[in-house]
Amino acid sequence: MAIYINEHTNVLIQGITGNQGTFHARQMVKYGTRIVAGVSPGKGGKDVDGIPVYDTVAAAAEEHRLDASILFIPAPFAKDAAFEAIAAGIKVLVMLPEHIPVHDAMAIMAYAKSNGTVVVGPNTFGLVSSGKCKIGIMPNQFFIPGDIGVVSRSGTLCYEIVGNLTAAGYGTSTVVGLGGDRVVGLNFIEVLAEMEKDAGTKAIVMVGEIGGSAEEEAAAFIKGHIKKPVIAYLAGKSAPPGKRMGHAGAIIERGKGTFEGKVQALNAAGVPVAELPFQVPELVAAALKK
Amino acid sequence: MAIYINEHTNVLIQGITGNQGTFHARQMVKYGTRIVAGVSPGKGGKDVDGIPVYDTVAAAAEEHRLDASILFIPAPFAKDAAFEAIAAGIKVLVMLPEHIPVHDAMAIMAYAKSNGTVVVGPNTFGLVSSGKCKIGIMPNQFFIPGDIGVVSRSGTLCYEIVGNLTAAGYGTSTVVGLGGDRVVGLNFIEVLAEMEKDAGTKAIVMVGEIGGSAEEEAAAFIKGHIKKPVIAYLAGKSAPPGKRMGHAGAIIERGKGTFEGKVQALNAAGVPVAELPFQVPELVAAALKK
Amino acid sequence: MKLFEYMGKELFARYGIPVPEGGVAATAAEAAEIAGKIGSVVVKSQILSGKRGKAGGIGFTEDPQEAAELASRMLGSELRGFTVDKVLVEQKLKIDREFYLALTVDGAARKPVILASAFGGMDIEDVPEEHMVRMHLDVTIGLQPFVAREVVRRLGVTGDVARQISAILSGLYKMFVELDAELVEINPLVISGDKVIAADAKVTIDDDALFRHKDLPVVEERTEAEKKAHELGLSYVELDGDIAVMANGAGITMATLDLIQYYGGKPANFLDAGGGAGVEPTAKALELLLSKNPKAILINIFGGITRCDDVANAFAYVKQNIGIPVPVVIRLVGTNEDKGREILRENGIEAYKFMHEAAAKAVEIATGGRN
Amino acid sequence: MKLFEYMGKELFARYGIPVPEGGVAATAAEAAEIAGKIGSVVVKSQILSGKRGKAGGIGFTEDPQEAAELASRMLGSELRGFTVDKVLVEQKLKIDREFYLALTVDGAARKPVILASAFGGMDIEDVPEEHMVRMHLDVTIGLQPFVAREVVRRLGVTGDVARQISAILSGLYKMFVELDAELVEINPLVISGDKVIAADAKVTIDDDALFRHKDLPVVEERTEAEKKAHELGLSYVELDGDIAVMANGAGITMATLDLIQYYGGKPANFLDAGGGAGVEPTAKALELLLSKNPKAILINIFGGITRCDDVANAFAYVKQNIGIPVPVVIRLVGTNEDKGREILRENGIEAYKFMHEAAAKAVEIATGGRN
Repeated sequence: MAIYINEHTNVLIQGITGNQGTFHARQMVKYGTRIVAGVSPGKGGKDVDGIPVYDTVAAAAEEHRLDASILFIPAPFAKDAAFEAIAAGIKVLVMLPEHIPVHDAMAIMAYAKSNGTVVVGPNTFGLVSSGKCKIGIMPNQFFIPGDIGVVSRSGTLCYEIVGNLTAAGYGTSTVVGLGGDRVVGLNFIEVLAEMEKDAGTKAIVMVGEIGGSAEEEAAAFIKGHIKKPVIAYLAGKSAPPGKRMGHAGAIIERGKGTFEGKVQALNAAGVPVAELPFQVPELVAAALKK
Repeated sequence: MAIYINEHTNVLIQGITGNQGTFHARQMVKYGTRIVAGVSPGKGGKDVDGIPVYDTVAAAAEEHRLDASILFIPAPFAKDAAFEAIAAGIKVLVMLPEHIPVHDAMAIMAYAKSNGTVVVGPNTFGLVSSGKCKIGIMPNQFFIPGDIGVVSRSGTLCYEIVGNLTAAGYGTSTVVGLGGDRVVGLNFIEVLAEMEKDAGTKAIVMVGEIGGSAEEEAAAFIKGHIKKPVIAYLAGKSAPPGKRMGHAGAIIERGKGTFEGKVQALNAAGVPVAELPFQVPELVAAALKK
Repeated sequence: MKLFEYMGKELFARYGIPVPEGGVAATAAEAAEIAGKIGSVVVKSQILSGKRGKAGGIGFTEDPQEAAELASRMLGSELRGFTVDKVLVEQKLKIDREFYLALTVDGAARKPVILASAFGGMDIEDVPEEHMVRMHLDVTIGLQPFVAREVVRRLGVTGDVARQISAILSGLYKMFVELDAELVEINPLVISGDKVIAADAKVTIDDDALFRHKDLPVVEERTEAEKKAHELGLSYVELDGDIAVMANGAGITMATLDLIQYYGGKPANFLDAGGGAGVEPTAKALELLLSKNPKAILINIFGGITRCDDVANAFAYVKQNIGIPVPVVIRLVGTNEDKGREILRENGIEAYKFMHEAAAKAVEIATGGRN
Repeated sequence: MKLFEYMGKELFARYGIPVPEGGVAATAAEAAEIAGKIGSVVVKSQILSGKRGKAGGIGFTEDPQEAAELASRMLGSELRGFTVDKVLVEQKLKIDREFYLALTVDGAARKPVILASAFGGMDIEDVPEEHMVRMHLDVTIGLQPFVAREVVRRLGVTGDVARQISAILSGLYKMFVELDAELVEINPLVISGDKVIAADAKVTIDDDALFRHKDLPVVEERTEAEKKAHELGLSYVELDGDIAVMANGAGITMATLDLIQYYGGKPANFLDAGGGAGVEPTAKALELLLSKNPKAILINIFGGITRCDDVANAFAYVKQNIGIPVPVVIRLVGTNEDKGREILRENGIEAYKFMHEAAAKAVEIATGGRN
């Protein structure tokens, strides 16, 4: 079992002929992902290791069922590429690029919502249903099948946690990188709700960080809706207060966003928070024993 | 039984303090419609025959559950009012005004679709679930409860048909005026599908006219999806060819839109077409006997 | 509101869509002057209709004097039912290929639609579906670059021509939205050497949106009577029969004409008085009908937002103040019906209940019972 | 990118938002000249921070000479960590009421949000929730008139003031969208007699969108080292410790700092080398760390898009060509890990597998084993 993507998911790569696109196409194929087509304007008719390349997503969609797409597209052109994927009816869109203008991100999310598309990212490593389908840039070797769901705001830190889980013998069901930008497609709550329903997930690890109120909102949701054990790790305990967005930032956050506040909210929801990355597997083990 | 609206539907009137708004508020109340609130900017706090008036839809929504709204708003301001209703979560929006710019209508339909709002009109008399709820400007006395569903592109012609049905002893379940503009919210197919499911509807009368391809598309749909008897009346047999929208109009219609073509398509779908309005009840009687 | 070709091309230029060099002329002398500056030119009659070439409304020349003669022959002439007031004199293009490109409203889809074809030109309507590109647009995001990429891909063009067509499409969409157009059409869109140029322009602005485009030129297509009706807020079309018709609502008016024809009569007009017209506009509408000297007048009112007493009062007003010298048949039901019937009765008219009865009666009067 | 108040007000004026009469001055003489034209003025230090009044960065006068003195005192002075380069000299407003009005991005809602209050001014952050108007906007339709009507209703204003605030809101939204702003904030928005005027301006432009706003002024907030890091595509913040840190990814960098603190050390900086940096930028990043003379360097790489061999090669390059005079602790796992470890081994470094081990080692070195 898995959420969002699985062994039947047909994946498109937008920007497949670029360096990153080609490199990660190969990595994903190696992982077992069903990469069925690529798009690079002007390169239609070519192929990358046998993966056919099209000029437009619509052209690819004429030849293949496309369930998901991943973007290897420079930030200034990412909005157009995202719109193209959504307009073509793609239901899971993974947006790797960082530095996408926030107004573009808002426009993408609004359009995705209208069209029922799940957006992962931007500024994410992607997502992986371990052993079945990897759509992203994470190193293959750490994502081995198991029953721990992982959802993270940050990328490399998530590999770190998954690496610790793997080392302790815990495989993962689905691992989702929410993305590090202010406006991203999925939030903790939506992923937690899916993982709660997923028969392949026994426990959930949340990797959060300071700033914003996503962890506090997740805590409130866990209290009411999640019965599976949830373990958290939060980065940023030692960080100095970040730059503020005028009064408006303070008004929106209303005191949320600090490390202590997040730990408190999560603990109150019954979620233990690991202080060091390597403690995560221990807390998972303890929670699963209960 | 009824479709879209029923005796529990709470109705808002936007533009309630204008002449038309006030006149038809009274008519609707007289018919039995649950008019719970009105909106007229700058008139918040007043009332119309005891119906409380608010400055904005949001203000009305703070005090009342609002299921549907009807607009008595001049065409240049109708888009804003429609957006306001949709943004406030109203699920059935009846747009009476005619002469709404077609680009405004397209914008309204796109926004309504994203938000799951059903738009009736623009340029419609509204809709009525006979004996339960009337949201529109049709004369009360002709809409008596019964089991004939009526769906019409034109207004007064629909009263005419309903008047003929009434005179022949046939009451109506729900009567829907699709609206006379090029871009309207509901089409024949959507309403036919609802009426097919509605236990309160035994037969369906379609009132169409020349131009466009709505009747042809409806005919194709009826063939595959509608088991209840459908009777049609079409206006425009004697009309000279209308003004054309460049080559583009011809390319879009591809020969559809003529009286003869529509009759042929409907007949092929098993739908008898009345030549004169007063023949409709006879055809209904014949169909119900089968 | 349809715009003349030369107006459409002025707007094209404003939106960065390349058009041939040229100018509009109202006299032969002006035409010669423009032609003198350009050299090889085409002189095109400016009327609100296509197929001008076949009707002799388009001429080619390299000689300014001959351009003046062409203009002189066209100006003031009748062409496809229109009088030619102006000619467009512009550079004759070397035509390598003709494309078709248009944006219009697809009512069924409730969306704008791009129509394009690599087989543009006079016979575009006969181009088979597989050579026609159709792409609907989502107004919430507008025309994004990916749409243009898909259009040029389906047109089978690449490189610089693709780039130019994409840019033209982008300008065309901007114009379509900003000017509230119902149609912007380029046929043909000409590939001339390495340039892509709009050789014709059909632009129709949404009448209902003209209130926010006061800066646009006003083009009047209506006859005098239709114009008057429009000012009264009525939808009016002249026909060639003898039974004047007034009804309320486009559908019921059409159905009334159908009934007149069914009973063997001929309607003199289509007049939809719309919904909710008061006493004065209704009276004015009646006067309009009278001005065409019909043999009979048929008024068919099913009152919803229209109130029967208003219609009856309008009739009474016109009868008493202006006089109605032709027989009038009235069908009146709906809102305030009883009041309306009473007023008519006071004015010597018994209103019908059913429209087919009223139509049959009007035909009987107009044909002198011959039907 | 934060803009200075005077820049924000110039943009406000361009978008039709009323601002006080005035001008910006870089010298006392300029300040006197502007004050002379206006009369009663306020002189405001232009720094990228609020709370200038409490810090003495704002003064009032009716005398041009005194305005010059105020400006002279402010210019070049240090205020809340910034040097004052310019002062804004503008008309002193009669303040009847102070409102708050802002547009920003609500990440949780993924939408723009309007924040407004009838209780604007210095203590806006303490205004209770029930006096704060929050309205999210749907970018697919933008800011429609009904939104402005609802905002002024909730603010409790009517009539002409409501009309003016609606117009300001509309201009503010246009600016927010067209300039890719993350924040446009007016505090206070002043009711002065029958006029509504923006008495302050806080505008922040999205750094990631600056590529499409080449016409905007460039405001540099970064230190020299931060600027250099930015040019290398690195996210860098100076801190006051002695262990230089480089990691790849903001989250793991934060976690690395947390570990250093956990083991009793002090990080010298936050340096997120991002994903997928090649040999050269990584080498440059290392040079940057060296330039601050740390006691130890901790490199923590979990390779995804970043390749371990690239990092190792960068280390080797710097070591061989520039020299690394401080101890370096490296943790290296992920993509091309074996290659990377091999290269490091050739350069005399055994990379750690776990980040907490590496962090503990770095702290041990930096503190001389005192922890």
